[in-house]
Amino acid sequence: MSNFKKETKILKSLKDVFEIKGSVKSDKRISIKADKKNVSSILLFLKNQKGFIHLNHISCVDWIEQNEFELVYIVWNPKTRLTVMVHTRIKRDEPVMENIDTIWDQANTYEREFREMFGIEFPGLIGAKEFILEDWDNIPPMRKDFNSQQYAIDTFSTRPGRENAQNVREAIQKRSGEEIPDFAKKYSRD
Amino acid sequence: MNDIIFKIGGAFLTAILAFTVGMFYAGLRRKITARVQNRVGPPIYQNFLDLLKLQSKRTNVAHGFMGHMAPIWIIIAAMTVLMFIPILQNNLWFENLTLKGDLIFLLYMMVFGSLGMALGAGQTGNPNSAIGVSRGLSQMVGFEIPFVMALVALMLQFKTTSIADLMHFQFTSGHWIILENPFAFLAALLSSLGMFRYSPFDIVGAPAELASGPMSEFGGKYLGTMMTGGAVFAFIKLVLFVDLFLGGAGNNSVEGIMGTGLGLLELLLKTFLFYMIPVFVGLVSPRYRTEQAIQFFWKWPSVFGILAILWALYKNGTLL
Amino acid sequence: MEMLSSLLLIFLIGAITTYFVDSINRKFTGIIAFLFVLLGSLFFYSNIHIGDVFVFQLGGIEMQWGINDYSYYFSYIVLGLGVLALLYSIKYIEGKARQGYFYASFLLTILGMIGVIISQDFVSLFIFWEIMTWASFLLVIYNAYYKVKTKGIKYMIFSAIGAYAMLTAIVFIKEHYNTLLIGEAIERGAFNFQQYRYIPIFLLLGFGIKAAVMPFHVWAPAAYSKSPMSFTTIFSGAMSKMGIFGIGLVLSTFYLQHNPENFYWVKLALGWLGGITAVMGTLYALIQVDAKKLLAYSSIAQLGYIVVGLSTGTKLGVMAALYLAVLHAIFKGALFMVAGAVERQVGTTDMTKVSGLIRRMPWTFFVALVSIIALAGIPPLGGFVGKWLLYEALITESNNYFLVIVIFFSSTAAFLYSYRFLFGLFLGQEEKETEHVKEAPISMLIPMLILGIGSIIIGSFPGLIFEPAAKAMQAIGFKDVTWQMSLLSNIWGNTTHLFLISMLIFSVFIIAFLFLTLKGLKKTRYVGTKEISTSGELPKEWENFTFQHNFFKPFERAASPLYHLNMNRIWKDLGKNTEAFFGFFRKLYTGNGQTYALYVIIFLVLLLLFKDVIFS
Amino acid sequence: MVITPVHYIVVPLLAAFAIPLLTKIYKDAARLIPGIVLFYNIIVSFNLLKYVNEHGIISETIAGWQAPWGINLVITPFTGFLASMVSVLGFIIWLYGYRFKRTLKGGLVKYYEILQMMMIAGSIGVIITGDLFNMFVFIEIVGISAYSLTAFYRGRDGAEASFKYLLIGSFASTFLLLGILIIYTQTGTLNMAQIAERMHEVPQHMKIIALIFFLISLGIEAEMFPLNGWAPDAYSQAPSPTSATFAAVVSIAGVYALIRVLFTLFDVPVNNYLMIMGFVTMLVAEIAAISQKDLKRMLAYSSIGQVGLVLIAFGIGSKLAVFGALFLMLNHAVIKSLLFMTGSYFIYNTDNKKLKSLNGIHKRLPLVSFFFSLGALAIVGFPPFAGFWSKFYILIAAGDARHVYLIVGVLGVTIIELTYYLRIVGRIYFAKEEEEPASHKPSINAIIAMSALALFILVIGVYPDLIMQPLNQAADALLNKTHYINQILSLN
Amino acid sequence: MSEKNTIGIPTVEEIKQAQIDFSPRCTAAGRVNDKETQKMVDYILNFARKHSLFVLAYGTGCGAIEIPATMTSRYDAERFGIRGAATPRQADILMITGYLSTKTLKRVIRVYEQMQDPKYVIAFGSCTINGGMYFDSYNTIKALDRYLPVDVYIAGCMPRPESVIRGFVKLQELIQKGNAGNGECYRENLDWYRENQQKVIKNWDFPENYNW
Repeated sequence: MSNFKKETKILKSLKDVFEIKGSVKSDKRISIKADKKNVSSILLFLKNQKGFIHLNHISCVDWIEQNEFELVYIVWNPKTRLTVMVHTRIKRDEPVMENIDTIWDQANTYEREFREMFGIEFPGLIGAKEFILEDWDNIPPMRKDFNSQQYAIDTFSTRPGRENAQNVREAIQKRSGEEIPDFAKKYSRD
Repeated sequence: MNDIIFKIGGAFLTAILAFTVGMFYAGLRRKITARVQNRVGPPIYQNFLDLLKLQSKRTNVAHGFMGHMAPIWIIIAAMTVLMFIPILQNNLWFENLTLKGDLIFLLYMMVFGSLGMALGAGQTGNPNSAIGVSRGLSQMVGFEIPFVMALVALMLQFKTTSIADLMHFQFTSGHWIILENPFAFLAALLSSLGMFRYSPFDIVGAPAELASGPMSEFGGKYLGTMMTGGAVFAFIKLVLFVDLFLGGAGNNSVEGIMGTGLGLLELLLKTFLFYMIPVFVGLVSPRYRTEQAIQFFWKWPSVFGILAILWALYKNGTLL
Repeated sequence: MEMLSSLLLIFLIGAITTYFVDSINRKFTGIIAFLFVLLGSLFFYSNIHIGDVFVFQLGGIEMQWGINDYSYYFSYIVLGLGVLALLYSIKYIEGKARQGYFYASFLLTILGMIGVIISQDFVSLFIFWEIMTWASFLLVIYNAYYKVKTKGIKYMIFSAIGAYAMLTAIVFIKEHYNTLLIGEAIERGAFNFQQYRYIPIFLLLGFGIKAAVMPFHVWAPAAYSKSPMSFTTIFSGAMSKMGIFGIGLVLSTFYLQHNPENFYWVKLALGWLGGITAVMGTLYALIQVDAKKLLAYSSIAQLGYIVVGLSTGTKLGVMAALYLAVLHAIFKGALFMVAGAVERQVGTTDMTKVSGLIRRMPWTFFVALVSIIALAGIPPLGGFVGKWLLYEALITESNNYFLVIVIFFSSTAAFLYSYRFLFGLFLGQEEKETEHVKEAPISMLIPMLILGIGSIIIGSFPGLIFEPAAKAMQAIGFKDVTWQMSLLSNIWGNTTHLFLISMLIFSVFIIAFLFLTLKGLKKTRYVGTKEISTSGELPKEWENFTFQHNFFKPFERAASPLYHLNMNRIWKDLGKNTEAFFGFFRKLYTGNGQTYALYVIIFLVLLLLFKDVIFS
Repeated sequence: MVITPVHYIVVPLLAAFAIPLLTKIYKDAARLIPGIVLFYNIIVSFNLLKYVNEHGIISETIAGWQAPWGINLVITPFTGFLASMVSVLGFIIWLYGYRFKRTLKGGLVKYYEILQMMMIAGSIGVIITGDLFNMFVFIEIVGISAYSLTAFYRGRDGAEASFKYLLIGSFASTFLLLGILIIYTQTGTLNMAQIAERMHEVPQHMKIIALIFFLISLGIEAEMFPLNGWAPDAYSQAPSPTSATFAAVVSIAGVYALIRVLFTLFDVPVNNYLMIMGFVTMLVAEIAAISQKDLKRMLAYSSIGQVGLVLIAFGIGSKLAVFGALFLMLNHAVIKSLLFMTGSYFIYNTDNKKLKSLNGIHKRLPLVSFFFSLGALAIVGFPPFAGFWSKFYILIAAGDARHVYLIVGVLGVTIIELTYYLRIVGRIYFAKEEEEPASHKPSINAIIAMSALALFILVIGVYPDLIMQPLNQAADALLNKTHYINQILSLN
Repeated sequence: MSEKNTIGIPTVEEIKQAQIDFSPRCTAAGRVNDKETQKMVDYILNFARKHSLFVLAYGTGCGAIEIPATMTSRYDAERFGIRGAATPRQADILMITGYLSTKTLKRVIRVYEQMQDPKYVIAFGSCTINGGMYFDSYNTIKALDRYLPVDVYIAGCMPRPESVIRGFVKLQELIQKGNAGNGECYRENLDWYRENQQKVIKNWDFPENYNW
């Protein structure tokens, strides 16, 4: 582990201050798991004290089995070129997360997207209104319990002749008796 | 009485001539552009088809009274100016109502159309129209200055404000004004680039930026009428330049219809050659922004304009 | 003739009556004021004839009032516009406080102007000039918001500089000619130019400030735009013409008639000042966002043309100036009335806040359109005639070739603000706030329409104005002024037949209109201005896409060197420096008794020391 | 001759002593009697003026004491005119101040009225007296009343202003006395006509030193720069009718004394001195006025400026100039009284002397605001108000004398003056302010007084011929020095 | 109605019938002139129309990238009289270049309605035909002719410029025959179209009447 001197140092300093679990994933990549309520202070700490001035990305994962959303904040230090990924989990039942667009302005875009696509609320979000979707009336579309195909069938008219398009390859096979080639199998929908 | 009939008949003939020639020139421009870009391009009568199609549109949308009037202003300006420009020298049919063609009147009347259309464009409520108008008017202030300098130079040099007199001078003396006052010609030529609104001075109606600018709300019969007016105007500008600088046309000794025909041929030749200048400049030029265009006109063309006035005064004997 | 004094008395009584009527019943104030001006005008044109003279003594000074063709010509502007402006005022000022004050000052202003044009001696000229000035000052500050006060003071200071320059000149005229009668002074002929060169210069300064000539124009924009619009009609339309009146008088009497050999430099200076005024006025007009201010700057530019016309000193040029004087009164009067109507009906004339009024106020728009076309000088309306005369004068008679370019630049750039005015107020998308707006009341429309139709008529028949103008020119010493009803001709023999042009335009208009309107009439849909085609977006109710901010930014950028010469800033700096300089003197009064006692002692000592110098 | 000039002196003095007594009997006597006295003065003045204009100079010797020691009173068209003017204005100011501070305790009102009357009477005395020492005495009477009135409010500021006035005033007395002393030692007489007659015998250096003392002392009275430091404080601290009196009466008397001494007594050319000092006075005063934030103080500086213009006019010295100067003195007295009167109503209603508090005051005091605007326009010299004519005549005179720079300078300074006056007019009418009812409506007597002045301004402005004739005669009388000397010497 | 396949794949005829049921083609399409007698005029006007096609430059999807290739030197669509038009007021052809999200559809409908008769729609790429690769997307429509009358479909993902030009030529043929341009049909069957459109576009804020 001597290779990851800088990484370990950062991780240690984080662990000194906050209650987190974390590890050095690989060269220059640190992954930490933090509690929801600590995230903003961790990010502030990283930004102000450790020089992680750049917010690379925020991503959201719907862990429907655990009934949780996972938010990942990826921040970067341009001097040391270290990346810290802050993982946090929030309950699906009450999807509320702390708003950080006061720390990084660009977080606003991500948060508005999550708000619309996952239904996560960020209290105090600037411009918390319709973002990409227009007049959406269903459950947020990126949630895993949203059945996109069914929704499309229900909402948009499907051209006749295309109803069982999913089985077309199989049907052709059945009709003509030819084998599905191996390379094509992995593209098959069933 | 006979005279009046000839005048009216001539007026109609002139209008038809201007329209036809203008439309064909526009088609030619498209063809030439295509050939330069290594394309086949549309047929040269393409503009007639476009016009016919636009006029045969079954529905039209007007945005109110001024919008409805917009093409009318252009037609009025075009026809009135046309009537005041001598097309052929000493020709009963094509001298029109010139009354010697006052230059200051022409200068102001030529603005009539664009200003009227600008008003119509303004009423449509489309912001692009207004932006286009703003750019067009600003650019107009640019190119009018050297043009006026050239005209003032001509007025001073030949002691007249009439186009017919200038034509007559060239007819009798045999010297074209392009040689008598080359600076005036240069100034006028450069400002003519702006007048035609081809590249590099085509920001007014740039389709990609402004959605064709002032015309963005006009379609169907309105757009068609505007195209007509534009074609006539192009012809007017060409004839004006030919009359002023290139000796005019109809300067032959053949009598009757043949003479007229020869004159028209001469006119077509000269106008076509002159027309090629803005066309080819436009083909090889990128687009100026408005302020760059204005500054262009206020630099070299204006210097030529001042030189033209000084030259005129020198020729006149009043300098120093 | 007592007629002249009774004329003034009508206005004076009118002023007093309106002032007191207002405190009794506010409803009738405007009507009474209007009736008084109407009465005055009728009295003027029925009872007063050219050649009337009224001589009397006042304060030991011989005074003479009279009417000649020249002043008769300007009376058309003053009284004609005065009657219309007062008719317009009735509704415009309705509901505002201090109507008596307003109308009394208004009538006093008209009295002052009438006085100026009938004065045939310098003292009464000055007296009426000053009455006109302070009465108009009271109107400039009539609108009770804070900035107006300082603007009014600015107006007053510049007016006072002008008036006092005039007074200085008058004092020296008295010293030189030993008379204060204008006619006598002219008769006594050429004066010693080496010694008295400054007399006409001072007079020109005095009149020029009122005509808003270049370095002294800074009072005008604020004063024009901040006064009540019904007054600005007169202010810009008629009162500025008093400056023109005076300049014409001075040029003809002091130079053209008696010292034509000294005219050259004055002509050059005045011409270029006028030209620069026109350019600066235009440049600043086109960057304004307030329609009133735009018109104010435009007035400055137009006055610049008139000054240029006068400065040529030729028949065509002076004719152009006189013609433009009347024409400017007509169209600028109409335009200020339009701005006032918009202000009254909408509440603001800020072009960034108002747009698309054409459907709400079609008649007002019609007047605005006609007047703007006249202003821009586009045939076949009246403005073209003025421009034509001006150019021809400059090119054919005056030999001031580069000035032509300057003037042309200004008049081309005038298209920009002309369009800006029409577009800003009337075209573009409708504001939601202006949905309730109605057309101006009929008593405001009538004067506007009269003026609008006037500028149409004199476009085809400028001879209607040439006739009195030619007489007026003969009155100030031009011989053999010729004119034709609707034909313009210059000395090179070129002509422009206006009636023919009008008929041609009209017939083409009829044909094109019928063609375009009748073709597909049923299938043509007239839609609102919200339904624009840009990118398929449906504008929300509250949205307004009209392009109003930084309208001519590209032009501004291109012409930025021309915008560096900001007279306003220069005057402001001058004022600041003067104030700082004054501060030093002001500190002499320390408020300390010992210091004052010391002053007494020091003064005593100084007097004793320098007694031989002082008392020898 | 119906009335003798003695009435001028005797009646006010008697009244002054009688007032305290009569107050015991009738409470309002203190306020009424000065009015009666001043009205009587007006009658006397007009009578005398009429007589003088028709029959020539009156010289009255009191108690038979002949020159050189005697007290003699001289009425010429010039002095008669000034005396009438001062009497009329004094009466109008009394009328205006009739209800002045009637809530004050009786004693105070009594003193105020006595002092006020004495100040006016003293000023008349200065004007009509024919010998130098009496002039000194009357100047002292005026001065002492003025010092007391300045401190009338008994505040800190009033006391300070009064003390300054006293300080500078005592300089004036001292130097005046010194000047008189020198003249007396050289000529052996105190009668002005005799002095003038014998002046050419006086050695040049003595003459000039005496002149300098006179210039200093009377310059202080006439508020000439740089001797006028007392004036703004005194004007602004005194009660408003007193301020008006300062402007309309006292400064006139001061200017008269200066002019009389310079024009009649001395044969030294002082024209340039007067013009230059007058211009400097005017310039500095107006510059100081433009930066004032206090209404009365500003009016005070403005008064100084007007006096500067008067001095310029006298400095030009031609007939027309003196005529203009007298006209200007008249106008200045009238208009400045009006301005002080209206200004004091503004101050009552705002409880504040600051200009800022005038914003929109016309809603509360429409008539007073109108009068103030009228006065402001008039004093700047806008036609058709009275102020225009005087300025016009002075300028014409300056033009005839070819003083180009003077004309330009005076008009330039007028622009400064115009700026601050119109700024106030703007404030009064046009800055928005919350409306509150006027706490002190002008009383009827004040309205009458102000209307009279306003009427004068308007009428004279439109038709100046009304007073052309007395002014002309007054100017003649001042300029015609030999006639004056001969007349008085022959009469005595 | 020939053989019916056991695994449920419809025959061509069935598909055609279903297609008509799914989206009835306008029968009143392509009327050039109401007066039948003016054959010659019809011919001339149709000739003009077919040789003067102004394409609205409105790229809805990825297919827009094929348009420049079609227009420029290599394929030179201008020789057919095809040129770009900046605004719907001037345009004849509305070219739907690829998938249409519901959000875009709203704008497309509006643009279509702003165009002036006769007007033509060319749908471009598989997505407009049957949803293409976005068949299960929650946000893109699958069959354009439910919402707008389409004259010519150009299949392919993406169609090459050759195909595009083929489509234009097809349209020209239709125009000459008088079978193209469904603006009036759209107006007549507006209720049907509106119903479909409103099903997709939730917050319907178009003006009530067909007024442009």
